Amino acid sequence: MFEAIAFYTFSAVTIAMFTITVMSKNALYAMSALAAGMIMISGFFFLLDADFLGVVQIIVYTGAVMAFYAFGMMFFNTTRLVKENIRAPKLVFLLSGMSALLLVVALVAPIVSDHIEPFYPVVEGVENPQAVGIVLFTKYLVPFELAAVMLLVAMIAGIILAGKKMDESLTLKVDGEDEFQNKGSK
Amino acid sequence: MITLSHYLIVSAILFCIGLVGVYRRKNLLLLLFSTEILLNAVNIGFAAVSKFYGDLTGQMFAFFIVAVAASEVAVGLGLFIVWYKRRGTLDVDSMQSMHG
Amino acid sequence: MTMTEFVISTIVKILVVLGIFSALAGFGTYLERKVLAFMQRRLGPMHVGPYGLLQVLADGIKLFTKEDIVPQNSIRPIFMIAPVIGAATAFIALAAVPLFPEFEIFGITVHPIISDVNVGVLFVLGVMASGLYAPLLAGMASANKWGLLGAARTVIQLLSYEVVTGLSIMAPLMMVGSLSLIDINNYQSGGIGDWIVWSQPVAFVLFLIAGFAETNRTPFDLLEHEAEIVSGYATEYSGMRWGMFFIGEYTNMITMAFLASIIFLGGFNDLGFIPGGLAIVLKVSFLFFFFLWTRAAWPHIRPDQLMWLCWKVLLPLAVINVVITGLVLMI
Amino acid sequence: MEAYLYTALFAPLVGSLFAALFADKPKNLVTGIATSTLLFVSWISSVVLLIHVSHGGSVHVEMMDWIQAGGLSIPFGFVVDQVSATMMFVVTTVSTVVHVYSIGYMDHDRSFNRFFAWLSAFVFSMMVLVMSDNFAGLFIGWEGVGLCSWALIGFWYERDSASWAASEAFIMNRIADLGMLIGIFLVYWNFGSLQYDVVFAQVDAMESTILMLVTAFLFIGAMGKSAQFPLHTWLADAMEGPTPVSALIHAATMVTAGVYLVIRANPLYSEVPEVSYFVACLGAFVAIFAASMALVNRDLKRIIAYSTLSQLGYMFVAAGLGAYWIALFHLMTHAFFKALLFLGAGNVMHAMNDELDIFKMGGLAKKMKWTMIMMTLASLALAGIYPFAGFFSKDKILEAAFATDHYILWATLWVTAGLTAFYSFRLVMLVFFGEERYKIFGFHPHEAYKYMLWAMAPLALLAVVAGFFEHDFVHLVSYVLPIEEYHVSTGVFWTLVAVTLGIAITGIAVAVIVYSRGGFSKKLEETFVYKLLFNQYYIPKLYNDFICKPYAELSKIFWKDLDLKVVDATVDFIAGTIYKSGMVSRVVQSGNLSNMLRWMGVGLLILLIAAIFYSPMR
Amino acid sequence: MSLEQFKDRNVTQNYKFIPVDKPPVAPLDKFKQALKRTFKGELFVGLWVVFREMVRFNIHTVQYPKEKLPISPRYRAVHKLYRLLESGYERCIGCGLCEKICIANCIRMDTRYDENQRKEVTEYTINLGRCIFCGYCAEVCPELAIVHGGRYENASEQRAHFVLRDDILTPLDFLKEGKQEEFPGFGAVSPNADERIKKTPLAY
Repeated sequence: MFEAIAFYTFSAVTIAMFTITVMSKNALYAMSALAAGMIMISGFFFLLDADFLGVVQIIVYTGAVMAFYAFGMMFFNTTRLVKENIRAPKLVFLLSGMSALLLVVALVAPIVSDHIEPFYPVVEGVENPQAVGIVLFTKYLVPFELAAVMLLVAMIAGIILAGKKMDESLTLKVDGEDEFQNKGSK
Repeated sequence: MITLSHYLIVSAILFCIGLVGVYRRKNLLLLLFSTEILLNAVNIGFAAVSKFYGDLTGQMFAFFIVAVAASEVAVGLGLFIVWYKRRGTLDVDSMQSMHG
Repeated sequence: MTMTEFVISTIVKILVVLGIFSALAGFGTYLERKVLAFMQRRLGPMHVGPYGLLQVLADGIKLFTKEDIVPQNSIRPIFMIAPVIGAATAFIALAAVPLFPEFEIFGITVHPIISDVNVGVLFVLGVMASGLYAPLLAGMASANKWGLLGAARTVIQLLSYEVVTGLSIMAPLMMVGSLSLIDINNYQSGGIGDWIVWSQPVAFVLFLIAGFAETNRTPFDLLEHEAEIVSGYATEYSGMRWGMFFIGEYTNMITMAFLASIIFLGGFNDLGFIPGGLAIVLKVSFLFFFFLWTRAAWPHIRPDQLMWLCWKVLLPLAVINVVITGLVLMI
Repeated sequence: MEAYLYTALFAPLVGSLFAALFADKPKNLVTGIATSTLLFVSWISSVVLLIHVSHGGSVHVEMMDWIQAGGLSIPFGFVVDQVSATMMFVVTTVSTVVHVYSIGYMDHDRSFNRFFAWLSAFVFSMMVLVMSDNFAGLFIGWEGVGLCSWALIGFWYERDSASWAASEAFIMNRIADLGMLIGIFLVYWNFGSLQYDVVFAQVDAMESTILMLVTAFLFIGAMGKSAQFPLHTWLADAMEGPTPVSALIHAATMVTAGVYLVIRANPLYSEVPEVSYFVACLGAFVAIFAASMALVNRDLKRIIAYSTLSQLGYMFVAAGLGAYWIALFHLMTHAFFKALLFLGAGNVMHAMNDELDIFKMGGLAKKMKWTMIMMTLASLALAGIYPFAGFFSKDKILEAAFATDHYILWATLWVTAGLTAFYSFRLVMLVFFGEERYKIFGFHPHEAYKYMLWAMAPLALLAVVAGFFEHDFVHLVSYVLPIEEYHVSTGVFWTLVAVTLGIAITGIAVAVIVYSRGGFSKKLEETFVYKLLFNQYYIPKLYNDFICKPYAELSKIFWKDLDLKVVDATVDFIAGTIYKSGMVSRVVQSGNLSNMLRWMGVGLLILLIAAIFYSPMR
Repeated sequence: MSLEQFKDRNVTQNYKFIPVDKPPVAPLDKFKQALKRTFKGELFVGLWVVFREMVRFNIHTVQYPKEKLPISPRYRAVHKLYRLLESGYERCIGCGLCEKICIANCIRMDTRYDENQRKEVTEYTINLGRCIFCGYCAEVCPELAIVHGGRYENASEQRAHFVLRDDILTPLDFLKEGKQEEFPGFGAVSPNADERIKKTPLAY
């Protein structure tokens, strides 16, 4: 019963939050709602016994990714309402609705069959983080390392893109160095 | 009793919401928000399948999706900031310099 | 234990924790003022009640009865919800922290932890990390330059130091082999020699430093640095909403103190003749006192120094520590 | 012993990589000292290995698998037997000396570090070439030395002549390498392996035609690397490189790689006397041909280069006559005295501000006593005067030619010996004695650094005494190479020695007498023979007129007619079509991300429908 | 003192020169500096100092409303108007100098001739809300009638309280009890004034 209550609560809140994200004209609303939705999704993961994934969702998505967004939004004017020239709104909903319908069909289809065999079965008596670790560092080691490298590259790219002249400290300069630099620039 | 179908349907609905956002939004930042919704919707589906079939592969994929999303944000946001510094707007309709 | 009992006991625990820790947070402000005053050869609050003990109450009444001002250009709902997030995440984080050893009361064994998640440490850190939304949303919603700057500082500071916290905790976790705080506690059950702080001094120091940064305490209290940005994200706040930020901050301090005690300082194991419950209270008190102590003693640093310290000193140290621990464990 | 083998092999590589780290930095003495030290280490290892194998046996290692594809299996294997140990000793000795010498010689060069990087890289390649236990490894080293040679000839790439010479050397070598490669392919095709031991074990079972082809093609490679006629022009031009490079690469080591190849493949060559005889004939021809060009040249380094060519000819004669050990022996002694000669020439060049014309020198003996002594020693060795090293090896070659009844070859070589003596002392006389002509041209010569002279000292010593180790050498290489005893009667033997020594001394005497009196008359320079010789038999001109120019013309025809009118037109037509269709269809690209996303949605929808209707589930 | 002397004054300078290093530029130097500062123990010295102070409990707080510190007679707080000791009349002769000199323009007085044709002060107000307590009025007063007192707690809810003359004038009964003490502070006559005053020669 608890599971059902939790599931329906989470579903309702997530859907509501994401709808706000998609429909709101205020970027800050959208961002806050998205963050809230992410937290709710971690709730789903806890329901699904994927504790580690849930925590990762909170730490990485909510704690880092959305914070990044928020930080980025500080560069943009967030208090102003977002003006968007939205064309053919009905088409949008039609397209999305159709896709959703077909997706549901496509997703539910394999459930009818029972040909699915677990590839990496969950071992009884092993806690989720441990099980995840075992699979992650054996079968998925190479993708894991690749993901790590990709993150590193992305981080460096982000720094380089967003931060120009980051190596200059405005406060650490010795007196007179400023003048010298100005002269040099002239 | 909550079954796999429940989760998958929620996942599909969330995905659909994300799609609406992707089609509808003109502001790049909000567009990226919508893609995050798409990714998360898929994550739920993966985790659910993983649970109900007792297979960890689904969770693995969810992890990698999280990693991809994180790097996407780092690069994407950097690009946005550069773009905003130059143009003062993030409207998709303003970026048509590559049109044929 | 039946379902009903579980639910009831959990609710009771929640209420107890909520009540005690909100009161403790208020009491914390009193303690802070007192300790700071003593260290500066002052007396601190003295007038309300004996030795100013009721000052907390007076402040509380003042905050509750103060007019709730919402600035006109702010984004109203978010402005209003932000402090709640701050307080709520602080308490949620506390939910996965085992506060005391098990004890029996009225014939019922009580586990003084609200929810025993098997990824306890990560849960606590994650929820504390999402506590950054409070200052963030507050700053962004209040349509105030100082607020925005404060929020920006919050994000960079918390995001950066979260990494250090995680990495510094990694080494002890590798030694213990579990993410559960109870397991970590039990690992150190063999007396003072078993404390992880002896085997991981670097991790402990890093964790403390990062903890200071995550709770916005001196020397890392830049986001409310009055000389520079007025009150930071809280510039536009007043009354109870402002108070909630403080409850959140002090609860976070207590959580940090609990985490540091459990992970590094032997947790709630019996310490010689001192029973476990008292032992952890002592440890937490000392760490809390340490928070105040440093505030009296140390100046704070510039934002660029903050980032420099984090990414160029603490992070490499943490990584090296993890690598060395891994090597030692392998051998 | 394997450790010594790897040390000997990889110490130069380490040095090279170390120096390469600083390649674009200003001069750093550390690179020179480090590479020299590492080479000295390599030398010690080589000596240890030489002593180890001197009592028979060999060291054989397989470092790793290199190519494993289908039936082809080529390991990275190295072998140190008596032949390669000798070569290693020669290579490391000369290169150590040259490295130390170069520290002084390249003192003021701004690419000091780069020089040492390439020089050590060359030594590593040469070691790979020498130590490899299969043809593929040999080929790698072969190409490696080619590359390093190219980089070092063109070391002063700012000069057009240097980069031209580098390219010439490289291209000529590639032509020859094609032959070599075909030879190696043939070896693999027929023997099914590239390992020396496997190949040589099957020699008896092979048809002679195949062996002939193999040896011929391999010899083409050797011709290129050893600059034999008609691929000889690059060697003289290669003197554009720094003098230590000429000493190390174009006198002592790399050019002898061809001889080494023939010696190494002796089981093959000894089976096909026709090819061997051709090798010998070509060697004899080149010997006299090059010596004749050296007679009249005015360029200090080119004279020595032609002399190298001539001596390589001697080696090929020995190898072609089946006297492989003599070839190797002469290779070794030649390496010592020729490197010494070049290094001395380097000193002279340094003193003369890189002036090369020997007619602008003269009387330098006063200023450069030690250089004079060493170069005279080297020249005596080169001329084959007893008791210097050259006498023993060269005399053996003549003896071998005479003993195997190849009297024409013997006569040719005999004459060449005289020419050699003449031109080497012509050089010594013109440079060091006689009138002090340099004063006219305003030079202020000075002796080289002390340590450069000390560095040359070992070579001088070896140039003097190496010949006395003949019996030890024979004993050493007898484990690998066939040792033939030449039966000539004692009287004939002593007559031969006397005749040979006689012509050498005559040559020296003529040179000394003529040039101490001021040289030949100017009229001689007007004669046809002089012009022919001075212009190198007009061979570079011939190459230019009959190969380069027609080739350029042909290329032009292909470019203008075939490429532009057929190929380009076709490509242009395709491009134009696509371009036009692009112009027509570019309207689709609105550049609007939102529209694109919507179209993507439509595509997704279609795919989903297709997936549902065509799924295997049904 | 002439200017030269002033410049020449032989002041011993006990200044201590603290060498300040240039801030490090290279990353490695910065790191070294951080390490040095970390392990030099300066941080712990700071901790120790504050802890020592806490343990000593040497509190310097004055719990103000309960206890007050004595203030110097030279303190320039709210003014007092004095009376003549013998007769009890106000000392003020209504000359108006204080009104004139007041730079904050806060003194107002009104005078008239009384029945004895003596000048009498009818109104005397000092607007304490504007007064800057410069002390000019006390200094300029020829009769030592207006002086500065030591009363500094003049917070009030009404502005009118800041201007009352009755508050600053010595009450009569107070005078009679002999509690009006001669003002030793700013602008007062020095104790040995009599000795320093030269007798006016009456000869002419």
